[in-house]
This record gives sequence, C-alpha cells and structure tokens, in this order.
Amino acid sequence: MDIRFSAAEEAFRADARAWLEANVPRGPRPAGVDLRERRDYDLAWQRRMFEGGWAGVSWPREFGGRGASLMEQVIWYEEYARAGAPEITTTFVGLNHAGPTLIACGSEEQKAYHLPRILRGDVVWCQGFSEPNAGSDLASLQTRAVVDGAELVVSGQKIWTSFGNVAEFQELLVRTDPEAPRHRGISWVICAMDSPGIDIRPITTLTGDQHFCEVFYDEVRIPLRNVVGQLHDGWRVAMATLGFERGTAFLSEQIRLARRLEDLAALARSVPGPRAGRAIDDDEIGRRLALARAEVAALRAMTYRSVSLAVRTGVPGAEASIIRLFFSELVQRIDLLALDILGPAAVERCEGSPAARWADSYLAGLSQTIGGGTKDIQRNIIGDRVLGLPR
Amino acid sequence: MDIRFSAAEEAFRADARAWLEANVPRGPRPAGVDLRERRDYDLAWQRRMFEGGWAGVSWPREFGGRGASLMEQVIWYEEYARAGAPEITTTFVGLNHAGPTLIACGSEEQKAYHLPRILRGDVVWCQGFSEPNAGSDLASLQTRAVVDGAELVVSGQKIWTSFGNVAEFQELLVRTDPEAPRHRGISWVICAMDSPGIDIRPITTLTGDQHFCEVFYDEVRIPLRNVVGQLHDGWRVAMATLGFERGTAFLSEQIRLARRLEDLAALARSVPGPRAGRAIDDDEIGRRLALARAEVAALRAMTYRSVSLAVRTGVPGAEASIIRLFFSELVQRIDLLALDILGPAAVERCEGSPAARWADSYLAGLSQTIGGGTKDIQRNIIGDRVLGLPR
Amino acid sequence: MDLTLSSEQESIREAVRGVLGARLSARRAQGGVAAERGLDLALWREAAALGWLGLALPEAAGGAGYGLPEEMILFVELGRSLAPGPWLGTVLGAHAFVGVPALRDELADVVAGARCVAVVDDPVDAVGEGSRLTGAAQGIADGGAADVFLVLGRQRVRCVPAGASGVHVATRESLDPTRRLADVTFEDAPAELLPADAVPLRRAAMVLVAAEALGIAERTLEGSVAYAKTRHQFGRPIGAFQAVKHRCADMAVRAEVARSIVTFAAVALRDAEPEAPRHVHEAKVLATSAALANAHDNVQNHGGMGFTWEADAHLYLKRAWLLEHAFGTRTAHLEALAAPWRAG
Amino acid sequence: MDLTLSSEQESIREAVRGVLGARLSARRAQGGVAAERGLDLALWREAAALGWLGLALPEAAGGAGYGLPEEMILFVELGRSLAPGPWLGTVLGAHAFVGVPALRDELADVVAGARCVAVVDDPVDAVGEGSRLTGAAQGIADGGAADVFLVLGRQRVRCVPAGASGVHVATRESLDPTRRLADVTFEDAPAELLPADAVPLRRAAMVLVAAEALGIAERTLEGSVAYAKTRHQFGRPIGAFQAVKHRCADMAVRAEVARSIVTFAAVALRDAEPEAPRHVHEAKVLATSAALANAHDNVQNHGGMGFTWEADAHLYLKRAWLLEHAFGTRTAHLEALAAPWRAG
Repeated sequence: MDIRFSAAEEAFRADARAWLEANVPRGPRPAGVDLRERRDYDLAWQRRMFEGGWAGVSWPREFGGRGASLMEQVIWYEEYARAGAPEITTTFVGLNHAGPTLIACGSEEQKAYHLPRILRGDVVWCQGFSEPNAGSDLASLQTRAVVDGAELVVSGQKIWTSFGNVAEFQELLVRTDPEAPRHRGISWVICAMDSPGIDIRPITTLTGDQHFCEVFYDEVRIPLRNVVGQLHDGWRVAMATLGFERGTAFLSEQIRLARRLEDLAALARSVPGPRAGRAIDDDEIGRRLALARAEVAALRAMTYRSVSLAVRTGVPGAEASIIRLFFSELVQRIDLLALDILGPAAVERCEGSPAARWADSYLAGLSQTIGGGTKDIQRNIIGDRVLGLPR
Repeated sequence: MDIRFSAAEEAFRADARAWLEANVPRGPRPAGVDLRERRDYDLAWQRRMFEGGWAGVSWPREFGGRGASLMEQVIWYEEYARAGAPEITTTFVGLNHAGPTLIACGSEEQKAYHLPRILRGDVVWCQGFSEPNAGSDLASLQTRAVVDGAELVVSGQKIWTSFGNVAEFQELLVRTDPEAPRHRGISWVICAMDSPGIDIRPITTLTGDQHFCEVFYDEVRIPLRNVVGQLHDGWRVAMATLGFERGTAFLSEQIRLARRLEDLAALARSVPGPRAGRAIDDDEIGRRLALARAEVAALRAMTYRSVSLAVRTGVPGAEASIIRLFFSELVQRIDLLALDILGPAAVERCEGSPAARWADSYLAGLSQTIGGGTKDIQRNIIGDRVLGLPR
Repeated sequence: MDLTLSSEQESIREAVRGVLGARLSARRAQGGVAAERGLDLALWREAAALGWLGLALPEAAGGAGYGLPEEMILFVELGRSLAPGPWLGTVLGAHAFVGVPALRDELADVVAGARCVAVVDDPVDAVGEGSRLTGAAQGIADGGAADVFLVLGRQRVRCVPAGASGVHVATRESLDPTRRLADVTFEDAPAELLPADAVPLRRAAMVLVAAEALGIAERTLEGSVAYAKTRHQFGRPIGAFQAVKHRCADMAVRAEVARSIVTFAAVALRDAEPEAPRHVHEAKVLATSAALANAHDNVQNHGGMGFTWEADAHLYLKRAWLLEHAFGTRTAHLEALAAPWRAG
Repeated sequence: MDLTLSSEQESIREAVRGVLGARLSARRAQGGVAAERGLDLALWREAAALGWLGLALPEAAGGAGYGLPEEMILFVELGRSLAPGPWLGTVLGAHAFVGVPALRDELADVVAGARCVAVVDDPVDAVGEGSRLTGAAQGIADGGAADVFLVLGRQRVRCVPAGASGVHVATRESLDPTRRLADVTFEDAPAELLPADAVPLRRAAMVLVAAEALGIAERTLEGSVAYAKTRHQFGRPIGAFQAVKHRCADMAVRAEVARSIVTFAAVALRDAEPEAPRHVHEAKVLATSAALANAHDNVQNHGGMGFTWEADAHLYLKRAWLLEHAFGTRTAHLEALAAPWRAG
C-alpha cells in the first residue's frame, strides 16, 4: 500500500504540469450562449494539445494517442484540473466515447479516417442513444434503420444529444432488426450530421442552457460501411466502452469539486451566519462543510483505490458505479449547502455574482442524478452487478 | 375549521380527567421481567376502568362499551396519556383488535361469552397472525387447519405473538383450504391457549425483553364454533378491523412522544454540548430539537385532521397509513437525537439512569419500522392505496 | 374540532382553482413562462372582481368577511398554479389599511385591484422606525409591480407610495422566472404610520407563505403521481417501481404534514390560541421543507423531461426557493423555536 | 500509488479471518453472546501466539515488523467478527513500551498475551499530567480485563498497573454485550512516564477504531446481501425488491467510502504525509457513520429476525455505537476538521 507515485510517474507529472502551465489558455472561455464560439474555442485547445503531444492521453500510441498508463492518466487529469485547463465538453464524446469505441470495434478504414480527425480537433462528435421513450431503458429504442442496397435508411428521433447542432458526426444507435429481442437487432452507426433528412432542434433546459438537442431523422441515408462492428450487434459495441465515461477522466471533475468546496468555505467566512457571526462559525454549517470535505477526500481515495485495483487486476472494477452514485449525490449536497450559506442572495440573481454561479450550479447539478442513468438505475446497477442481488 | 372542542366534549374531558386523576395507579408499574406480574397489574387496572365505566371507550354501548364518539375518543386518549395512565400492553389485543373483530364479525354466542370478559379484565388475548415465512407477506401463511368432525385440527407455527405466554385466548389465522388462492382459504379462529398440543417459547429481542413468543401447534383441536365469520373467509375478517390498531388509541402514544421530547430538551439543558456550553446551546442540536417539536405538533395536527375527516365522511381515511409511517420514523429520529445529546452516557449502562432509558428506547424503537408491516410495506400501501400507483 | 374544509370553504377552493386553471392555460397558450414576468393583468382584475383581495376583510370594509383559514385556501391555490402577482403584499396591505379614514379610497382601490402593494419585511427596523425611511431593502417580492410599499417594522406598520420622493426601486431577476424581486432603497422617504401592529400581520404573512409552499408540495405530488402512472420504462409504468413509488409516498407524507400544520396554525392564529405563534413558525418550517423536497423529487421523477424548461417541474422548485427566503428561512424559524426552549 | 492489498497483506487478512471465524463459531456453540463478556482467553492466546499483538512492532522488539496498514487489516477483521478483548489498548501499549529498557519484560508479556492493556484517552489531562494520577476516567473499553492502563494525555504517555495503589476499577455493562466498559478512578496513583508521544499514538488509535467500524460496515453489508438473496416474501427473494436492493446499494456505497478513506488515512499516517492528521479525522467520521448506518439498515433488512437477540444484527449496531464514542464522536471530529477552516 502506497499513496505516493513512482519517480517515473512524478517525472511524467512534472512534464504535464510544465506543458499545461505554458499552454493553458489564459482568457476566460466564451460564456456559452453561442455554441459555435464554444466549439471553436474547444477545438483550438484540442489542436494545441495535439501539437504538444497531449491529445488522447489514454488512447494507444498506435492510434495517435499518448498511450499513458492508468497511473499517468490519473496524474494527467489531476494536473489538468489543477492547471484550470478548459473543461472537456464539446470534444468529450469524440475523445472519451466515439474514439475509444472505434478503437475497440471499428474497421481499419473507419479508424484511419476518424481517429486522427478527433485527436487533431478537426471535428466534434455527438451521441445519439437516448430517445423520448428510451431513457433509463435504453434497450427499448425505436429509431428504425432499414437496409436498402448499400445504405441504411434511418427514421425516428433521438433526444439529449449534447452539442448536436455543432457536431459533424454522431454515434447513433438504431434498430436494424425489429423482430429480434430487445438487446439484439440494434446497430451502432456513424452518422454524418449534415445528411439530408436530419432536423436538429435545441432543447432549453431548466438552467436556460441550450446545448442539448432533439434530433429527428426522416429517411436519412447512411452508408452501410458506417456500421461499427457487426450489423445488429450495436448493443455489445455500445457497452464495450461504457466504462470509458466513468474512468479516470472523472478525476478532473472531482478536483474541480474540491476546489469549489474551498471557494464555498471562503464564502462562508465572508457572509453572516443564521445565528451570529460568520456563516462558517455556525455549528451546523461548519460541520456540514467539514463533512463535505471529508467526503471529497473519500472520493479521491475511492478513485485511487479503484484505479489501483484496475492496475492490479487488469479490468475496470465494479466500484465505478459506486463512485459515480456517491459523486452525483455529493455534488447535490454541496450545492444545497451553498444555497443555505448564501441566504437570500441565493434567490436574487445578480449576473456574474458568486451567488448566481452557485445557484446555476445547483440547477445544473439536478441533472447529476438523472443524466446517464438516474440514481435509481445506478442503485439497480450496484445491487445487480456489484452485489449480485436477484433481479 | 375549528381546533376547539364543543362544550359537551369539554364536559366529557372534565369527567375523564377527574376520574383518571382519582384512579390512575400511583406506584410504578412492575418493571417487566415477570410478565405475570405485568398481566395482573394491567388486568387490575382494566377492572378499575370497567367499574368506573371507562372500559372500552370506543366499543358500542350494546356490547358494554362507553360508545364514545370519535371526538370523545380523541379526548379520552389525550387525557389518558396526560394523566400518565398505564400504557395498554397485555390488554391491547383484546381491547383494540380481538374485541372489535368479534363485534364486527362474531356470532352472538362468541360475543356474549368473550366481550364481557375482555372488558372486565378477566382475560388476556394474544395475536397469532405472523409466521416465520409470512411476515410482511401475511397472506402466505402456512399454519394448517383440517376439519375433523366438529373440530379444526391445527398444526404449524406462529411467531411474534406478544404476551402469548400469559394469554388465555388467541386470535389465530390458519389456512383451512390449501387449494384456494392465497388470500382465500384462510380462517380466523378463537384459540384457547391452554389447548393440548400448544407449545409456547419466548423470543428474546435485541432489548433483552421476552414478551414476544413463538407458538407451535401440534394437532391442536379447536371447536368449529370458534371460527369467527365464515370458514375460509378469515382474510376479510382480519382486514375488517385492521384500522382499529391505527386509530385514535394511537393518540396516547403521540402524547407520550411529545412528553419524552420535553424530557429530552430538559436533558439537553443539563448536559454539555459538543463545542461549548450546554447541549441545547449547540446550533445543530437546538435546531434538531426544534424540528422534532414541530414534527410532533404536525403529528397531532395530522391526527386531528384525520379524525375530523373520518367524522365528516363516516369512514376512516387513507391518511392513517401516512401518519403511521411518519410517526415510526419520527420516533427513530428523536431516539437518535437523544443518543447524540447524551454523549458517552448513551453507551455506558447505568441501570435506571435517563441515559439507559433513552438507550433502551432507541433499541426498542428499531421495531417501529419493522413490526406490523415494515416501512417498505407502509410505503407500498401509501403508493398503492392512497396514491393509486400501479403495482 | 374540525380541520376539514366546510362546504363553503370547498366552494371557495373550487372557484379559485377553476379561475387559476383557466388563466394558467391561457398564459401557457400565450407563450408560457416568458409572459409570466410580473403581473398577469387579466388574472389580477378577475381576482379583484371576484373578491379574492378582500377575502378576509370585514364586510364593512368591502371584504367578504372570512378569515385567515380562507386566505390560506386562496394561497394554497396560488402556490399550486404558480400564479404571478403581488398577492401577499396586496392582501396584507388591505388588512393594514382597514379602519384608517384617510386611506378609505386607497383601500377601495387595493381591493378593486387598481393598486398593488408589495411588502417589506423589516423586523429589525433597518429602514428606521419613524415617519421617514432611510435604508435598503433587498429581495422584495414583486417590488417592481407595486404602487405602494407596506413596511412591516419590529412593531410599526407604515406605507410609502412607490412614487414618493426618495424611493428607488431596482427590479431584479430572481431564481424564479415567474416572480421578480426588487431592491428598494429609501432615502429619507416620507412614510405614513398605520394603526396596525406589525407582529400579527407578520404572523399572517408567514402562514400565507407557508400556504403557498403547501400548494407546491401538493401540486408536485400530484404531478409526480400522474407522470408515474403514464410514463413507461422497462415495459411498466414507472410508478410500479418501488424507487419511484416510495419517493411518491414520501412526498405524500410531506404534503400531509404540511397540510395539517398549516391548517392548524391558520385556525390557531385566527382564534388567538396561546400556542399559535409557535405553530406559525412550525408551519413555515415544515411547509417550505415539504415544498423544496417535493419539488426536487418531482424534477427527479420526471427524469430528463424534468430537466427541461418546457416542463413545469423546475418552476415549482424555483418558487419553493423564493418562499424559503420569504419571511425567514427554515433555519431562522428553527432558531425562533429553539430560543425559548434554550432559555426554559 | 497502490491502495490494494499486497499478496502478503491478503495472506494476513485471510489468516486472521480464518482464526476469528473458527473462534466465533466456537463461541456460538458455547452459548453465543452470553459467553462473550470480557475476554475470550483461548482466542487471546492464539492471537498472541500468531503475533497479532505485535504485528507492527519492530522485529527487534519481538514484533512482525509491519506497519499501521497491516494493523488496520487486523482491526477490520476484529470488527467483522465482533471479537471480544482489549485489542486496541494492548496493541497501543506494545507500541508505547517499545524501546523502554525498564519495560522490556513487560513488553514481552504484552506481546505474548500474558498482560492486557486498556487505554485511557485523556486529551485534556483530566487525570493530571505528572507522575501521579488523580481523577476519574469513564467508559474505558475493556477496563475490567486490563492488567495495565495506558494513559494518553495531551502530550504525555504514562502507564499504571491496574493493581497499583489508588487505582479503582468499576466494571460496567455497556450497550454492547460483547464489550464491557469500566469507570476508572485514580487517587494519587503512581504512573510511569513513557518516552512515547501521545499525539501519534492517539492518531493511530483513531485509525484502528475506524478500521473496526469499517469491518462492521462491510460485514453488515455482506449479511444483508446474503439474507436478501435467500429470504423470500411475496414469492420472490426480498433482494429483488428495489426498496431492499437500493438500501443494500447505499450500504455498499458507505462501505466503499469507509474502506477507501480508512486505507488512505492509514497509509498517509504511516508515511507521515502532511495531510495525514486531517485524513485520520475524516476516516473516523466516515467509518463510524458507515458502521452505524449499515448496522441499522442491516437490522431493518432482517425484519423481525433482525429484532431478535439470537441474530447477530443487533450486536453490530451496538458495537458501532461503542466505536462512535471511542476516541471522539463524529461531531467532535467534524469540529476538529472545521476549526482550521474557521480560522483560515
């Protein structure tokens, strides 16, 4: 047992830190209403990482990645967050989902075409999995694709497609065999977002943000060579890389959470408390802050433990689902604590104020226990797959 | 809307209060290890109430009860608790369950024989519903009863029979038709506890108490005339009076809880807190106490609302299951708060100390969310019957 | 003792619910939330014409002669429907103006819906206690729509026209898109002292805010139950899954807790029961807790749909947060409840 | 960086678990809990013979040369098995005696299981700080079984034979039938000052108490899962119901939280990482929270069976409460964590 990194790993850390310090963009990121600005900013940053040799840290070297070990990935994402590098948003699906899926299941032609473009920051990918009636129950998806010669003809609807309106490609799950059982007869297809018959409509979320889209498909023609893996075998392809989204990249989010908590403590030292003195002097608020900090420390320890288990066993552990659930509810506890500390400022909006940022964060955080599987589904997964309870 | 009682009801209150003040036993109740002592004490008190005209307050006059209105019952149970009258334990099943069941479904002969004995405090009744494999799922009970001439021959096992070892009679649910669907083929039978073939073994609970029993039946012969209602129709008979257990009698428990909370606040004024000063000066403890008191007040308001709804509509409302769940979890919250206030005294046992009483209460309170239907079952009932959610 | 609605009270509730339901549908048809900023004038006029603004005023003062429980019924419905408008200030203002000869016309205008009142809760006399007001009051609900400010001081009650010299109103957005707040600054503004006592008015305000929160707790429960019956996943309505069913059960418990204590507090305050002040604090704590928790669970129960702007779920949650901060947070009320116990 | 058990550590764990499992079965066969009061002599002797009491002592001092992480592994197993005995005091005592020439034989006896030590946690020097002790120490775990008391003062570490003049030991029952407490009174009792520093010993104690709590959090999770797989109601194993399944999932989260932070804190303390003291408090808070909540849920999951004395469920809950009060409650540790943040 050891919580220190090896000398070689620390050397990697020093390299990463030095590069990030020299290259992380100084100015603030575009505020976000104009998604195209955000896309341009993110792709420019991706290109910079590519040129510096830091694109695709977790991707194998043969596909242009850095081929970092799990420990090096841990270090990279820690340093990435510490340096205040831009949060990965528009490039997320390409780097952490579509790319790894192509590496695992794509044809040589697919890999040769797409992987460099993702790494270089040429393109944005989006996801096309969820449907209005297939949210938690993804396998019930109904978007149809009929083989017509060398093409698939797709009709149906997807929802919750992040950055669908600024993406070139989509990883799209379609039902190619309606007769097969639910989990069979699904195919994983590369869909060009400028294909005729695609209609993209932004969804306004409760925060007022519009980065999610609904995507409608009206007889959209997609070449059969865009099928990844075998036709009808898309469920397996999709599951193959599901773990990627819950891996080491998650460490950056954790470190951002830790930093937000420090900011919150500073805030609690500057605003009055409910009884007397500063908010942080209140017995209850001081303890809630201390408990949250303990839980953030535990989160890091859990991730370290999970990564070192994966290193030892060679496979990602079942703890990932536990960490994810714990994280999502911890984020919500911290946001709630912030609102309690802020007092009336929490509800009166002064754009750009710390109070407004916390209120926005609270609202955005409501999705933590909904998106990517609700907290009910997460508990099912832990019960079924980690604990082996009967279904 | 009115939270005051009418002049006639207040007159009833004055009568009840005067009688209770004059008659409630002064000395402490037997400590409880010897259940026979407890039984004798309770029956003597029951006889006193009977002689004073206060036995069976909710029973109809034609069966010897006082025939009090729902409002008068509310008043009686409030005064009963305020006077510190003995908690109803050994006589509970007879007064609040078996008696009302006989009134609702019994034959003339059954009523004539049993009701006066219950009211006069001649006998103790116990319940024989739960089985080792039929707890939450009562309808799966397996204790068999075969008709043999004019008798039922009963074999099987019951569990969680309170005061089974000091009872004369038992309300016993047995399966008389094993071929019928689960909820059919069950019969409700009066079982004399001294019948040959009955073996009673006390269960020690986690508090060390032994008032629960397992009861084993080895070809116990019970006359067919002891069947209450129709043969095979016992489920309906059992359900007919299930509401009794959750009615106005429950008010006494609530008032005892309110009084315990006042005691706890007094304790919190006398012991040191975690940071400085007295426990009650701690922000967190003070607020938890205040919240608990608010919830106790809400509990009373809920019960008043439920009773007045029942008066208006003539039927007991669905809120009963809501009140029950809220009460059970509130009791546990208050017990936990007590342990947090007590500090180390909570774990070091000094018999008879307030700390030991709170610790015992905490342990006994664990059954609140288990006995009579776990909290999971209570939530199912609220979801299914109150909210009409699909099963 | 009777905590149920009388048939007369039921009629009031149904009438109010009918009007608000129709107006809410109309607002939706006109573009929903975006149109809801500030005042819904058509609704406001209809409400005034129906006598809602003077529900608990004496008949001699142009009111309907009911009491706080009936006002509570109105505010539960306002909460359920997220109706925009300076309801609380206007209803309190009418109470404060009753019996002041000089304000007779003013009162008539208020009850007729021609003048709107916003209330400034100032229990520490931060803007002074005399006939001139100086100081800042932040987060005044619907302050931008007010013709008059009603200032509830520690004991004194004063009113100031919004147009008076030295009164500066800066309207702010709030977390809740259906209710704006305002920062009001007084610079030696002339105030009229009213004969009313601030303490009972403040208590009534707490009950009415709690009632609005109760409305949210109830409505979100009903919304979740309805959605859980129709939304299918894994081949079943989601309400058949214990996780959803039990969350709904907990929402039902909170709603019942809130409903009972708010009703009890309203009646106790009307009847001047000695324990009424305590129950008012308890009602505010438990009703806003129920509103916040139920509105949060309602977003959760609606899944992705609950995260959209289009669905109402977020509006209830945001309104609940405004109510939490109106007339004292839960923590403030728990402190008020703990104080005598600490002393005792 | 590696937070997994090495194969050597796994061997230690398996060996300890094997012995404790066998002894636990033996204790059960002899009448269970009733026989568990105080010390299980056979187990104690076996543990000593196997070197458990000197696991982290230098080999030169008769130990196995491991460190705090390996002691943590031992204490997790002690928690899992509810093993009776003055483990903590004896292990800490051995550490404090190392390197004191005058206590060489004493140390050998302690490691050999011939002398038991109970620890008095006295961070405010309530029984004094000099070479004579005066004052009362309450709730000393296994104080009745001790031959020696190890007194951890604010800075100083002293020891006092239980038989010394001026030492009065009154054994008390505790909430936990498997662990007795004692009230110890010192009246000018002669104490021997040891060269050890109380601060790191106290931190090690906190980690070991947290480890014992972690064992309870783990074991109760496993017990609930096993029961939920076999117990049937309504025609299905109860673990198929989301209410039970999700409760088990939450138990798994708490156990994983506790396991990770306790491991992290043990390693950080061994390696003298600057943040180690903070992580020790965090480990104590989160592990006892996990133990209490999981033990409570385990009683609930076992239904009526969980309410019986016969089932183990209550013993874990009761032990968890003792651990909550050993070396500082959760609130005390949260205050310790909040203090620098309040200052900072």
